[in-house]
Amino acid sequence: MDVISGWRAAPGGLPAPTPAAADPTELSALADADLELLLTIRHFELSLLDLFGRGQLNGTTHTCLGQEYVPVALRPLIGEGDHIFSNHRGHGHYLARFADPAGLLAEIMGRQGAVCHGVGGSQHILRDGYLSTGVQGESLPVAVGVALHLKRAGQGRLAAVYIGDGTWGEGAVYEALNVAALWNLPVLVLVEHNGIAQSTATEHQMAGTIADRAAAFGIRHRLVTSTDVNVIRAELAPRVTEVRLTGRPLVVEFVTRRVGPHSKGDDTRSPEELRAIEGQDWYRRYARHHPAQFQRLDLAVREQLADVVREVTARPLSTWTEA
Amino acid sequence: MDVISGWRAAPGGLPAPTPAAADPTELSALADADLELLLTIRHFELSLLDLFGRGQLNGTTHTCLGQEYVPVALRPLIGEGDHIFSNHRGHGHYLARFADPAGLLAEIMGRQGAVCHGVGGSQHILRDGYLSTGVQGESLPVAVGVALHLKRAGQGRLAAVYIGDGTWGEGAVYEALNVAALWNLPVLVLVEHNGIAQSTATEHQMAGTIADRAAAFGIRHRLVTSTDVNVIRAELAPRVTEVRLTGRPLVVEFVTRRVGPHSKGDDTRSPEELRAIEGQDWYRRYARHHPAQFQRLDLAVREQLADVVREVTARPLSTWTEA
Amino acid sequence: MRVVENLNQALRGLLDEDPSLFLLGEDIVDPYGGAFKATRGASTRHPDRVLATPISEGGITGIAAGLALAGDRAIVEIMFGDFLALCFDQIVNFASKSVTMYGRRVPMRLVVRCPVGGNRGYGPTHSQSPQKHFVGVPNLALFEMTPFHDNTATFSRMLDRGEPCIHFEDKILYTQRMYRGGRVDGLLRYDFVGADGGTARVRVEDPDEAEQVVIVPGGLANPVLAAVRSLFLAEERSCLVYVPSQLYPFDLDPLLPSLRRAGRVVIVEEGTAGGTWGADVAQLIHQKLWRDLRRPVRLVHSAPSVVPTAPHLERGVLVQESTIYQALRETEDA
Amino acid sequence: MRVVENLNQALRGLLDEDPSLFLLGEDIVDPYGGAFKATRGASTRHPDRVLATPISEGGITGIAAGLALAGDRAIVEIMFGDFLALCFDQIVNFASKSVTMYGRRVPMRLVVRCPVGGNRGYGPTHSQSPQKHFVGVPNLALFEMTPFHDNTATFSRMLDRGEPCIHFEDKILYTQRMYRGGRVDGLLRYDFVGADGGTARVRVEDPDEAEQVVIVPGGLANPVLAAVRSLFLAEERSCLVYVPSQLYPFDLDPLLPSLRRAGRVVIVEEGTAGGTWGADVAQLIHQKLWRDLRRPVRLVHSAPSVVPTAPHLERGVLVQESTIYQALRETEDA
Ligand SMILES: Cc1ncc(C[n+]2csc(CCOP(=O)(O)OP(=O)(O)O)c2C)c(N)n1
Ligand SMILES: Cc1ncc(C[n+]2csc(CCOP(=O)(O)OP(=O)(O)O)c2C)c(N)n1
Ligand SMILES: [Mg+2]
Ligand SMILES: [Mg+2]
Repeated sequence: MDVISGWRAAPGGLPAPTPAAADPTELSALADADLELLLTIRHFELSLLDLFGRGQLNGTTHTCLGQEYVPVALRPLIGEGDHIFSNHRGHGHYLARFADPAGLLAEIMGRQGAVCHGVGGSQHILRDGYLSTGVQGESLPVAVGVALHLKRAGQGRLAAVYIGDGTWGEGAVYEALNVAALWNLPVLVLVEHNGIAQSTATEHQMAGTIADRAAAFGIRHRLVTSTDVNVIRAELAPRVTEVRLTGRPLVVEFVTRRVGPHSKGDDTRSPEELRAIEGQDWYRRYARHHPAQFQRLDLAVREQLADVVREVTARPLSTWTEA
Repeated sequence: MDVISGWRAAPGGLPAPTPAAADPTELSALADADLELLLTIRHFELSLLDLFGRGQLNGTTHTCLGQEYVPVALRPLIGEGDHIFSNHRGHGHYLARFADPAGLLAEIMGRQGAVCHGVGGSQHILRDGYLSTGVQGESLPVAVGVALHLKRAGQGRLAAVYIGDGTWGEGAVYEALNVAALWNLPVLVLVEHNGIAQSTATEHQMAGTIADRAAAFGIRHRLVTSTDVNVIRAELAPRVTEVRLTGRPLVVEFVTRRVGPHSKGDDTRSPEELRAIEGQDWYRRYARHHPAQFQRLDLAVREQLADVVREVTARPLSTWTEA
Repeated sequence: MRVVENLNQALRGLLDEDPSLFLLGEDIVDPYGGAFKATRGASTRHPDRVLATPISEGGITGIAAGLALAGDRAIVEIMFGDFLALCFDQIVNFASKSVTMYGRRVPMRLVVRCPVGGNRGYGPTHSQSPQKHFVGVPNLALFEMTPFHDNTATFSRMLDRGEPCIHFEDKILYTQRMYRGGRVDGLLRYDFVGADGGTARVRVEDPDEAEQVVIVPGGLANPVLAAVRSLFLAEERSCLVYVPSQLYPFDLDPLLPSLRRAGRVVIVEEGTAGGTWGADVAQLIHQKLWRDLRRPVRLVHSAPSVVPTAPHLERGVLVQESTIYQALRETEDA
Repeated sequence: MRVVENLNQALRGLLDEDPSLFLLGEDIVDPYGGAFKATRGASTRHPDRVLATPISEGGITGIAAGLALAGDRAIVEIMFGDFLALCFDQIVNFASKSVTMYGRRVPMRLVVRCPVGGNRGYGPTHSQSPQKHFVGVPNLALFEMTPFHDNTATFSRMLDRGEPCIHFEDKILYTQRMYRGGRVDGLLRYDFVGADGGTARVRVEDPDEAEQVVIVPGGLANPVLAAVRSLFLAEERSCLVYVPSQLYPFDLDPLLPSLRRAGRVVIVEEGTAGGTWGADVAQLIHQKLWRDLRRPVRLVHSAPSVVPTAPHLERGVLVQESTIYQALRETEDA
């Protein structure tokens, strides 16, 4: 097991979050484009919670507050020819790939211009090689099938699959890993280990570690504890290339934190725990470390998103013809 | 990973069987009762194949030829209060628990006195704490549930589950191991790793090793390569006691060989491979090492079984009232 | 009292009374108390028997079956009925089969309960009505929560059967109120018919006057009642409504006299078209009442489609009160 | 030619012709060639596209869905139809839903094929007829192998639909012969009706003379034909038999004129009682032909029971030729 820059995850659960004051590592300065993307995801998610609060959204949605940096770091490493399988907490994954907040918001609100005409909603999105669906674990075998196709095409493309720590409860994950390893398929498993599944802490749902679960199938595993986009990107780039060249699977485990609720208003973690987690949030830390750039872009992105919300909200309802 | 007396299993598959000539270890002398049980299972299975050959059985059946010593070694280690979950290749497991060839044969032949009135047949048996069923992997979660019950009862009883190497393909296995480890339940997983699943060699169906799959959940693993009942028993006794005392799961992996076909007449292994495997068969080896005892009991058991076959075949058909 | 509160009381009461009863499911322990809060408070009182599990629907159903096999009783909460798909093998091939496939009766006291249905904007994988897929499994009984049936009685009945049961719970119904005392409102009265009072009978006036009979599981009982009410107020046409607690095996006998009298039957359900529960009940009715029916049993169900997320699209697919009203209004016989 | 040989030719031919077609399943490669030998020879010719998998029914169905999603075509063999229970989620919640739940049509060229049915003494978990559990899934089509339908045509049709399909294959039928040239034997002739010649029509004499019509999937076609033959020889009573290749969605239209003429319909299937495919077809018929029927559609199916292992018990549960004969003989209308 390789560890990128930072502490090791404890078996099963995560270590208790470090209090804000500690702010262990300074986040490096990001290119404007990266910071903009990070902020776009952040303000997209905040807008959703706000819309829910104002009774303008129905159904449910899962925001990725606190985890935005994962897809942003991966963005240049995963190309257009690659497939991405996302999950219920997928807005960041989508925005990092398509930079299309209006299309996604329209999907969530069921308005004209919705990526999937409002049929799929927040967690069922298909666009080019990007797919999400709402049943945990179900897409891992599917990704293996896509990887089999890609391997045969022989152009070094891969199938990346995002899953959470809780999703390792599903048997489908293991059936898929076994075949990916047996058949040497270019599957890149991206684990967002945020220490919780809905309301259940990882130590109450996972025995052993994700590293050992990869090892069980002879699959390489890489632990990422950094929240720094530049650091993560630099360290993962050669690993992802290796997946392309060898056509073999890799599990990357991101130790991360869910800053917001599971969906909306359903966070049962203690105020202290939440405060500690907020102290680790890249958003606050980056604001402190790089105030000038942050304030300039944060304001701009807020305004952009506010415009998107206004514009999409004013659209007529989506239409669905191809049932 | 602990290894009991013998060579280590290669990742995934088994090493090629040693040719008969080598006959690496001398089998120790067994108590008459143990040898009798071994031979009972052997001749029971041979009788079945014979009955099939003569068109007297229908349906299908899976004999445990070559693997008889596993349940015989475990017999005194698993008590009446323990639960046993068997699988499709379960005649040896049943006979080691109940010494009831007539009841089992009647079940397979659908005659009066059948353990399950002929409804279940070869692979669906329930008697006291013993259960088998025909869907691979399905009984592992069930065993975890039983272990939860037993742990709460607090009398040191356990749930033992037999599975083959191929059955590690099923996701249910991992869902069960995770919970068994998380909740510290007395589940004893008995893996009969015979290097093959139906027609598929283990290296074509399993990536990594069983040891690492247990480790993935923080579950202890014990490799048994010996085929000597006394040796296995002595070495496993403290381990099984530990499961009772700690109430925690254990995976025991028996490296073994399927001497016969998967069911009947469906063996696609090469003649050389089969010859080598036969050379490792405890039956032939024990006959060579302990000829006097062997011949005495072998003959007696053959006759007993022939009587059972005659007697059961003559019985009227089973009746089923409690549907 | 809201229906989910009645359910919650039932679960807690049963746990209090029976030390061999377990409750398993994802996120069911306090303070979360389950995605729909049905189990709130249960784990605090019974931490050793109310267990939050990993995300392993198939596995936990198997674990519950193991408890049942060992003589305990178990209730499993599957967070969304859609995920019953992951338990299909354990329910159909293990738990149900074990009752009879070993040649003698093996009691399996196991209930799998799950929220079902749409109109919540949860999307195609969180809005289904999977009842139909489980109809006709030997030794598996299907129940559905209703605003009439006290859940304590229903769960006792299910656990006492000695056969696995699935309890379907409409998500919208959770938040609606339980009916009590024989009155739905100023207009509609109800009582119970059948063994164990298994089926609620709701009517405007004298049941013998009803020109048609509606059979509807609990999930759509309220929209049906609303449609029946409107039809009566608008046209003084009177329907008799049956709301069974047990969907399968379905006990038609207590309903026969009134079906025969009316000669017109409508079955309403939320499941999408094709192979529905209603088609199976219709088959029973056609066999038994062939000469008495004025027209074939009419089925009202959702379109043959995935359930879309956006509310305006979802309404177009799922049975609505207006769909039911239209169906009840159509008078002409075949 | 035996039916399994025709199937084998079909699979091999399709693999030869289409370099994007994959075949996945347990133990399907040579020399074993699958538990029922349907895939024999396929892997030798196409080792890179005919792949033996681990024992992971759910997983390999998902993998096949992934291939389909990427634009390939895939056929999965599930060794026994009973194990479809393990693929329920991938089939129902992923592969089928993907066709429409993303708001536009996504072709999913995927066939799951599996042996089904009993009378082989394989016992309760290896003998089921699980068709009914998959009826009414949006964008999932169900087919059943018959001794009339060339499997090359059927598989092409399924793969061209762009929707997942399940192909049910009766185990007994594998070893029986394919019919060719419009004749079953000296007595029974057949032709095809419907789009793509989807349904075989078998009769003794002039189809217009038939006093009743039997609809039967391929698995029980031969027992039905035997019963029809006996009934004709014993009593000169004539039946018309329809054997559809596609079970769901079911195309009733081509059958309507003859159903109307006869006014008596029997649907025969091996599935156990309750929520059967036949009940759904009966509902269609009752809606469309209410005034023309002399009696309700009669369903012939197995008992509501697990399928026991011992042959004498199994016969008591499963539909037999004699059961069918009895049903066809009963003349009195309702
Ligand atoms: C099969 C299945 N079971 C349960 C759910 C309900 N559910 C949605 S998200 C979630 C928690 C997932 O946890 P994790 O994988 O850690 O991802 P996170 O939410 O933390 O990002 C659950 C239980 C589901 N969507 N699918
Ligand atoms: C879910 C399921 N899939 C497939 C089968 C068919 N099957 C029966 S035994 C077997 C091989 C099992 O291999 P293994 O676990 O190694 O046990 P062994 O036969 O070697 O004892 C298979 C594929 C089954 N019974 N259940
Ligand atoms: Mg998580
Ligand atoms: Mg094996």
